[in-house]
Amino acid sequence: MLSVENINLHYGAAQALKSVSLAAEIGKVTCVMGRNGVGKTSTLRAIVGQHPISAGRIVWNGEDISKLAPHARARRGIAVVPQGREVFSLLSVKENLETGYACLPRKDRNIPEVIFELFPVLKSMLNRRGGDLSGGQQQQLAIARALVTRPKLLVLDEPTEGIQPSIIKDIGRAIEWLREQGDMAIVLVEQYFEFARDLADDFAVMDRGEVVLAGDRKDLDEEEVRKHLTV
Amino acid sequence: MSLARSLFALLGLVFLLGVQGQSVQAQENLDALRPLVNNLAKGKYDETQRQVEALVASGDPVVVPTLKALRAGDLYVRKADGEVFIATKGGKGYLLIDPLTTENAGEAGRRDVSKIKVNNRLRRVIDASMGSLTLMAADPKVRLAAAEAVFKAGDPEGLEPLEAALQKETDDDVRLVMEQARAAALLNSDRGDSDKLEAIETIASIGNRDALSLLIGVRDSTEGALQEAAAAAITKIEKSLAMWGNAQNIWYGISLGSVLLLAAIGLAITFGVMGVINMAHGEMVMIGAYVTFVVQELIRNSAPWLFDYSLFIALPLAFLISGSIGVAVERGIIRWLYGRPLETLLATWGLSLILQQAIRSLFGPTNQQVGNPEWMSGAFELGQLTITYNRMWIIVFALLVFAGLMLVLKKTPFGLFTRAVTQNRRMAASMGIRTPWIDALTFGLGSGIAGIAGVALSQIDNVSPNLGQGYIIDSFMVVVFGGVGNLWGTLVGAMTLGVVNKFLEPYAGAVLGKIFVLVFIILFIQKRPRGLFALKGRAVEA
Amino acid sequence: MMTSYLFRTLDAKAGVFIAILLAVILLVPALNILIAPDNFFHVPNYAVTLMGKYLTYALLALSVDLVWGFCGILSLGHGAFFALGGYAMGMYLMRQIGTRGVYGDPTLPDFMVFLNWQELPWYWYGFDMAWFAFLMVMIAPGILAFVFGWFAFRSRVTGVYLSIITQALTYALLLAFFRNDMGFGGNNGLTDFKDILGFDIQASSTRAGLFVASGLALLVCFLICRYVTKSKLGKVLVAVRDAESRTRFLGYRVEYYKLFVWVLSAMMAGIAGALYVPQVGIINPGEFAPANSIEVVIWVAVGGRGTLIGAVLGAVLVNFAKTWFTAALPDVWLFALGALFVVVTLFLPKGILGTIGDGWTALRQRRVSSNAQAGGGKPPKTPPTSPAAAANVDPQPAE
Amino acid sequence: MSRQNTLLYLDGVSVSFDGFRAINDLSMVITHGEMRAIIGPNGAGKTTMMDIITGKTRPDSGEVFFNGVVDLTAEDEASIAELGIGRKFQKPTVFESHTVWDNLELALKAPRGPFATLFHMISGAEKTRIEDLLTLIRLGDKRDELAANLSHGQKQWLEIGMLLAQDPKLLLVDEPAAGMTDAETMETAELLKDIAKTHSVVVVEHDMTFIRALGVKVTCLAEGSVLAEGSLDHVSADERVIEVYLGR
Amino acid sequence: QEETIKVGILHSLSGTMAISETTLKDAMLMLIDEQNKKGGILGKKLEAVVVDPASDWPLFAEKARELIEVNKVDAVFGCWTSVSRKSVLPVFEELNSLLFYPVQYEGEESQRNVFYTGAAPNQQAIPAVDYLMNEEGVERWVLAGTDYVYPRTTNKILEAYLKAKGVAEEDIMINYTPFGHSDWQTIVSDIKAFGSAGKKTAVVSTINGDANVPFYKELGNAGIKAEDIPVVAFSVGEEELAGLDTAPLVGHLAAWNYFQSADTDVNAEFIDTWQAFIGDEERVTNDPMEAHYIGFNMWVKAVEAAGTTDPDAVIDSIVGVSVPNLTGGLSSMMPNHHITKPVLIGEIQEDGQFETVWETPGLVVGDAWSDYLEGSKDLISDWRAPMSCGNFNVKTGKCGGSEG
Ligand SMILES: Nc1ncnc2c1ncn2[C@@H]1O[C@H](COP(=O)(O)OP(=O)(O)OP(=O)(O)O)[C@@H](O)[C@H]1O
Ligand SMILES: Nc1ncnc2c1ncn2[C@@H]1O[C@H](COP(=O)(O)OP(=O)(O)OP(=O)(O)O)[C@@H](O)[C@H]1O
Ligand SMILES: NC(N)=O
Ligand SMILES: [Mg+2]
Ligand SMILES: [Mg+2]
Repeated sequence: MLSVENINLHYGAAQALKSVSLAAEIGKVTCVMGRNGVGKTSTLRAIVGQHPISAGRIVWNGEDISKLAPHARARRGIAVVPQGREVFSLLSVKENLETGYACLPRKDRNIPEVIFELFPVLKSMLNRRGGDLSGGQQQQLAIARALVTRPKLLVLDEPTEGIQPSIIKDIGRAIEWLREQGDMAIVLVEQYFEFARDLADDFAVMDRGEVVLAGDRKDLDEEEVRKHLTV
Repeated sequence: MSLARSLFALLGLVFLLGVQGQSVQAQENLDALRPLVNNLAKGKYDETQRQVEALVASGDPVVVPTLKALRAGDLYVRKADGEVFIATKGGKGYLLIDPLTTENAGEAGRRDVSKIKVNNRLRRVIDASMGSLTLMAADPKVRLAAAEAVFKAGDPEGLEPLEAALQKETDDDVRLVMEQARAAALLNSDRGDSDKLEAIETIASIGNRDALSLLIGVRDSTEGALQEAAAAAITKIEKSLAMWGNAQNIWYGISLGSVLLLAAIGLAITFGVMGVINMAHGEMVMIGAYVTFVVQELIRNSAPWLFDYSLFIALPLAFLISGSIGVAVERGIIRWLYGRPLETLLATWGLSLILQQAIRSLFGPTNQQVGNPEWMSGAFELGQLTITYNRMWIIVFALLVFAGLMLVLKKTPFGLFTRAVTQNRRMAASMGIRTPWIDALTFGLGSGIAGIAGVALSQIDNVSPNLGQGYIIDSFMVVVFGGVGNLWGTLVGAMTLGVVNKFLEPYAGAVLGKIFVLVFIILFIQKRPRGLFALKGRAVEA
Repeated sequence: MMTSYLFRTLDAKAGVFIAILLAVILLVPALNILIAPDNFFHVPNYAVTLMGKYLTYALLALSVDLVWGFCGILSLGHGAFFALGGYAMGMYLMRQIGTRGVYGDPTLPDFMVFLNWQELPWYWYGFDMAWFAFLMVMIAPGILAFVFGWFAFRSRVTGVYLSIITQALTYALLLAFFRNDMGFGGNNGLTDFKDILGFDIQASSTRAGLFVASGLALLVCFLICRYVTKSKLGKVLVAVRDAESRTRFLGYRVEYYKLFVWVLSAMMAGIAGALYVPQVGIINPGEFAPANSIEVVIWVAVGGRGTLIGAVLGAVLVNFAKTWFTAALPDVWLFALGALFVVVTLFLPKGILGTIGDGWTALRQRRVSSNAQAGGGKPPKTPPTSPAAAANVDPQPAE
Repeated sequence: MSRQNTLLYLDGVSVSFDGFRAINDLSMVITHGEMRAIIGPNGAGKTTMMDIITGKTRPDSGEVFFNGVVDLTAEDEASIAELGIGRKFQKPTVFESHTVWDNLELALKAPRGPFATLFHMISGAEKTRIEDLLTLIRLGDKRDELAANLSHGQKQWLEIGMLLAQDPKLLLVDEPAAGMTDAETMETAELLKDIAKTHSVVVVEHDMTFIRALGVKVTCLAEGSVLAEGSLDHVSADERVIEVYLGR
Repeated sequence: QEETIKVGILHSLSGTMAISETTLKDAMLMLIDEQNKKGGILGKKLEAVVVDPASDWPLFAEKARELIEVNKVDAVFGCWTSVSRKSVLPVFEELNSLLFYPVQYEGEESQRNVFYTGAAPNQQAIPAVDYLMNEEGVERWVLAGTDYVYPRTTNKILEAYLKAKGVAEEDIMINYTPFGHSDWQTIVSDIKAFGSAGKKTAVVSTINGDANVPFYKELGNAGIKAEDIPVVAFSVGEEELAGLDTAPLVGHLAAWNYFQSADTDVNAEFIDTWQAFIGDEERVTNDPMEAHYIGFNMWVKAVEAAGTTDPDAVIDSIVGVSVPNLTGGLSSMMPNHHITKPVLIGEIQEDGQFETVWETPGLVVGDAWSDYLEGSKDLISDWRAPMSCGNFNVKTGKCGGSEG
């Protein structure tokens, strides 16, 4: 399991996270919520190693990974669907998916069929360049790409952004399915309250760089949360 | 090389002749020739030439070694008594050989003999006359050379020996050349018109510039049927030469293109794929050339028989050395600069100054000698095209390197990861790609390829600390013209620029030709602002 | 209004810079002319000319920084404008020689006489008149820049493609001016100048005058650049540098903006070239060499791209280093210069001035933030300028 | 409908990329003062349509007219913007090395020529306008922050602010609610409704609550052409729309 | 600290010209060293001041000024290529110092402060053409050069000269290439075509330094032998050949005033000293080195004669000074500041050396102003009083254009 313990994070001199703690367990979905600019993405960046933390530590399966390079974390089973998609725009859809091979042993280097079941549009566009896809298609590609690495910890930053309603439902079902497999921890950042509420086992609400509310599903007081989500 | 070989063959031949002809008659001949030989040392070139002609007029093959030695600059005169010898360095000064008997004639000190000077005109005279003397030699190669010499001379005097030789000739190739030589000599003789008409036909069938100039001579000095026949043949040859001229331009263009390709292809990786404005690219090429030099130097000093393989030894070494320098540079400098591509310009410029000066301090500022192995020297004729081996192998080599690189980048995970890293380093890392490793290897690969380009370029250009500077601008032009990040673009770009250049050069001259090519590039980029093989669509703008 | 605006845009740093520059402009000639040669404070002629040359280089660097630092146009061919300005000036100086050339021909320069030119080519007409020549110093590079820019910017040639065709431009001009048939003296270029505006070019007062002129030109151009970059137009330029197509969608005609600064910058480069030539005494096609243009870019990078003062500083510093190294370490100075460039890139990622500026802001910010949140979070472990952090947080890949 | 009285007029527009038809014989009309919501599956061609209107992409065939008379296919991006068509991009694109304030100042409606900007002096009215916008997009405390340092959602807001600052006749808004909380989404809807009183607006969104809140005519695109058009209830009842877009 | 006489060395140690000039810097250091071993001049030791003008022409001027003004040198030995010399000329004139220029050049210059110890065109080009015409029977000419002033002028002179000798227009082909030209395929094939018109053809090459290696490589590979189309070069010496496999080039020619192969005792000693100085048994010597050798010894002799290093005194005393050259004769400084030299034609040998195949019977006086150019045939130069003029027009009886 993942546990984020009292981390601080700075951009230059500006502090974006203040003593943030978070946990994510295998077989559960941890949902992080909060208004724009409160530090959700920053928290995820800290977990996957895209930005160094200035205090605290991050422990994954008993190992302190706070100092590890991003690729080393990926190789320990941490995959990310970043905000803004960040597909490799000049690589074809197929190649985008194949970048996930980097942390797989040679025998596992294939694209699981379930990915195309989830996002059929990708199958028909395997040879199109990632950057040419529509926004929603890119988002689907970004999720698929993360799944190729067979992660043990899946970190999703607003995965439903720009996606058509029917596929949002599919993604929801997919996340449920992944959870049910029971071998994966999922951290989900989501603004779309209903979507989050339906999926979350645990949740954390952030405000101004701090976690202001946390607990598991049954503790979730919708009013309280919504209060933090409005201005 | 081949000259020395034929000299040996001749000496052998003459030796055999000498054994057979151990007769009183022969001895008398020698006595008669001796003063002529000694006269070679008297007077200036004009005088020497007269003596050579006199020797040849004797018609006795026994003078062949003398003439060969004279031609090669091995004929010396003993100051004390004016006797002429073939001399080779040895002992305290020179070992002397009697030029007529080829027997040992003792030694002489360095200051006791002086060389009989030859110049190009004398060599030509010797070649021509030797031709008629060696037309009947046993070795077909010697006969072939002899026939060619007679052809060049076009001297009607050669007609009779030629016809005699033709009677006995068994080798078809030699025969053909003899026929042609006979035709050439015949045209200058006073034989009948019908013979000459036939000769014109023979000459016309050769179809090259030598034939053309012969025929022009005929056209300008005869009348009637002969003149018409010559004129007709001339038109035909000129037409075919014009066609060959175009073929030649294309060949030259491809050849220049492959040099550009070699120079640019490493840059297509470090700059095109990685986005590093690599001003030190030229120096990586230079290092490859110096590796070749060092390899050849070692071979020359300790294993000369390996010389023909020197390039094969140099290639992997150059790749490794330039490649490791590349890796070191990436780890030491470039890696701090990702995301600041323009600053790589500054750092690599500094680096290029350092590398240049390092080579200058190590090897000195002057050119180093890098030789062409046997298989890279000389040329062969393809129709009316002269194809030099070094150019041909360089084309082949450039294409091989290109294909290999294409394979690595398109068909291996390494290639995919490289492209992923350069497009979005942060995301690539999060996909588990070891970005530092990939960066170092990619830069190493680009540099290594620059290094092996250096091995090839050492075969046609100066090997000096300035080598790299000469290619850097052209390399950037090629990569950009072809479209940054597209290897096919680099290939087609290099070839296009090469061919355009070579078609312009004959009309505009080398300087204007180059200017036009640059203007062409500028205009072309207006039409296609992202190069020849521009990537299109959203993906690019994103 | 404009002037008041101009002065409002001058912050402390610019003020210090202007003061120093003015002091140099006044002091150097004064110490050269008024102080006796054996006095410690005397500035020798040699130094005056040398510093004059640095000032023209600084102006050239300024012009490059204007297009590169603020509009993202990396010109690898600015040497072409510099050289054209230089040639315009050189042609004027050539015509001033008159009958004092070695062949005594009243109109034809020497190099034309001995290669049997019969008459002056048309493009040499008018260069005997100072006003015309001085106008051409700006107009010739300006026109070239306009034509080149008109096509390139309308065709939306950007990035390295633009850089490389600017390089092709200067390279083509290099080859063209090398040709003797062009009528500019071929490789030897134009030399052996006698006087300028009637003053003996070798007199130390003339040298001092040229020095002052270079200093003033730099000052005026600095103020112009300063005004341009601080104006709203300057903001549009930065926007273009960052996201060219986004700027278009806001309704700005990007090509006109680029053309404007490009031509302005070319003219400034031309002036720099014109002031350079009488001080070094020669203009030859070597000035068109692509390597020269690259070097200018490097001065700017060393000083700090996008900071006008940095460009000036970089030009002076690198050239001073070059002067010093070539005399002090003639055999190995390239090691020193090369290492300087590498070190600057690695340890001063924003150039000398950029780094100083950063330190300044960081210092101020730290003071502010430590006041604001006494006992708050720890400061970041890795300072933002350290290479490790730069490599880690780096937002965008190269292309 | 005759072209003359329309604000935006698309007729038979097609465009394809390497053989793939992204827009297929698309026809659509927006009248003066109208607000139109556009929905449709990912890859339906909504963004591409905006690309065509704003001059980023040239159609292979078809007519695109603004104000009934101006042929947009013959104009470039800058002149289309000057005509009064403003756009918010799907992926937020702001000037990263400018401050929030400068981003807005650059967007502010004013003469766009180089000499106009060279001698431009910011007026009090302009300052007030920027202040108002800052408050509206809630970035007042970030006014001196570089846009690069904004979070994803903050960039979205900034871009909306820039669009408003331009005060265009026609606003093309690509997924304004993406990355916003539900509350913010509703606010955005209110904001757009407000603007639509004086401007014409085309909004693309996938958020049905948002679309419902707008309460305007909806066009559903699919595979590059119009699949259904009408009120939201009408469109969302369409079997084909449910099939390809809404899901069951 | 003991007082010394300073000698400036102004040769590029980096950039494109370093390839040629570095050797000359070393040669000068050696000469100064040797002179110091002999006790220096006027009882003072010599001190070399080396700077690097980096193949950058304006930098030549700046460095010249630095040498004279800052380092206070008494004479400067340096430059290579006319443009570098033209660049420093005004400096030497203004600061009244001395420059010894050791490289062959196009002539058309005679300056009071400069001594031209390399060949003028009449000391190299014209004799070479004479040789080819008379001894090799050449009738058709390719004048190939790099596109700059030296080849342009030399070819202008040669063209006029050839035409005066009755060579027809169509028997002369002129071709120019850019600096550092490296792709010679087209030109070599053009030469081949031009040479196959039946008349004996030769190439007169004024191709500059670096471009020669690829040129000769292409020539060798294309199978153009010296017996077919000989090439006579004016810028290819032992240094350039050291970078080449000369086997295919045997018989091609060069015209100089010195070859390392010169069989004299002074030369043997010079070579030994040089190789010992540089620590390389293989290191070659060449013509510009000899020019510095001559120039330096002339300066030493003139300073000793004048008893001072004062430039005006040296300028007066140096005219008429004779010193041994390395080919066994005495070279003298003429009033036009050029020197007398023998002209040698050498053939390339397999070992990278030249063998002299012809030489002028006596020494040739360097001619500042060519007799074959319209503008300069009436000019003469004589820096002795009372004429003291570098460009005196014998027709008008006036001293050129200069007022001073
Ligand atoms: N690269 C950066 N440099 C400086 N500051 C940043 C940077 N990225 C984000 N910030 C600031 O850090 C704070 C937290 O940003 P973060 O991206 O984590 O927010 P978020 O919760 O993900 O918001 P959103 O919902 O808008 O995505 C914001 O105030 C933002 O302005
Ligand atoms: N340059 C291109 N090359 C190839 N295909 C392209 C290109 N541009 C767009 N497409 C394709 O055209 C289709 C329409 O894309 P568009 O971005 O307009 O969709 P959209 O309706 O905006 O979708 P979304 O809701 O996901 O943003 C997509 O399938 C996309 O993959
Ligand atoms: N003057 C010369 N040889 O360049
Ligand atoms: Mg976020
Ligand atoms: Mg879209």
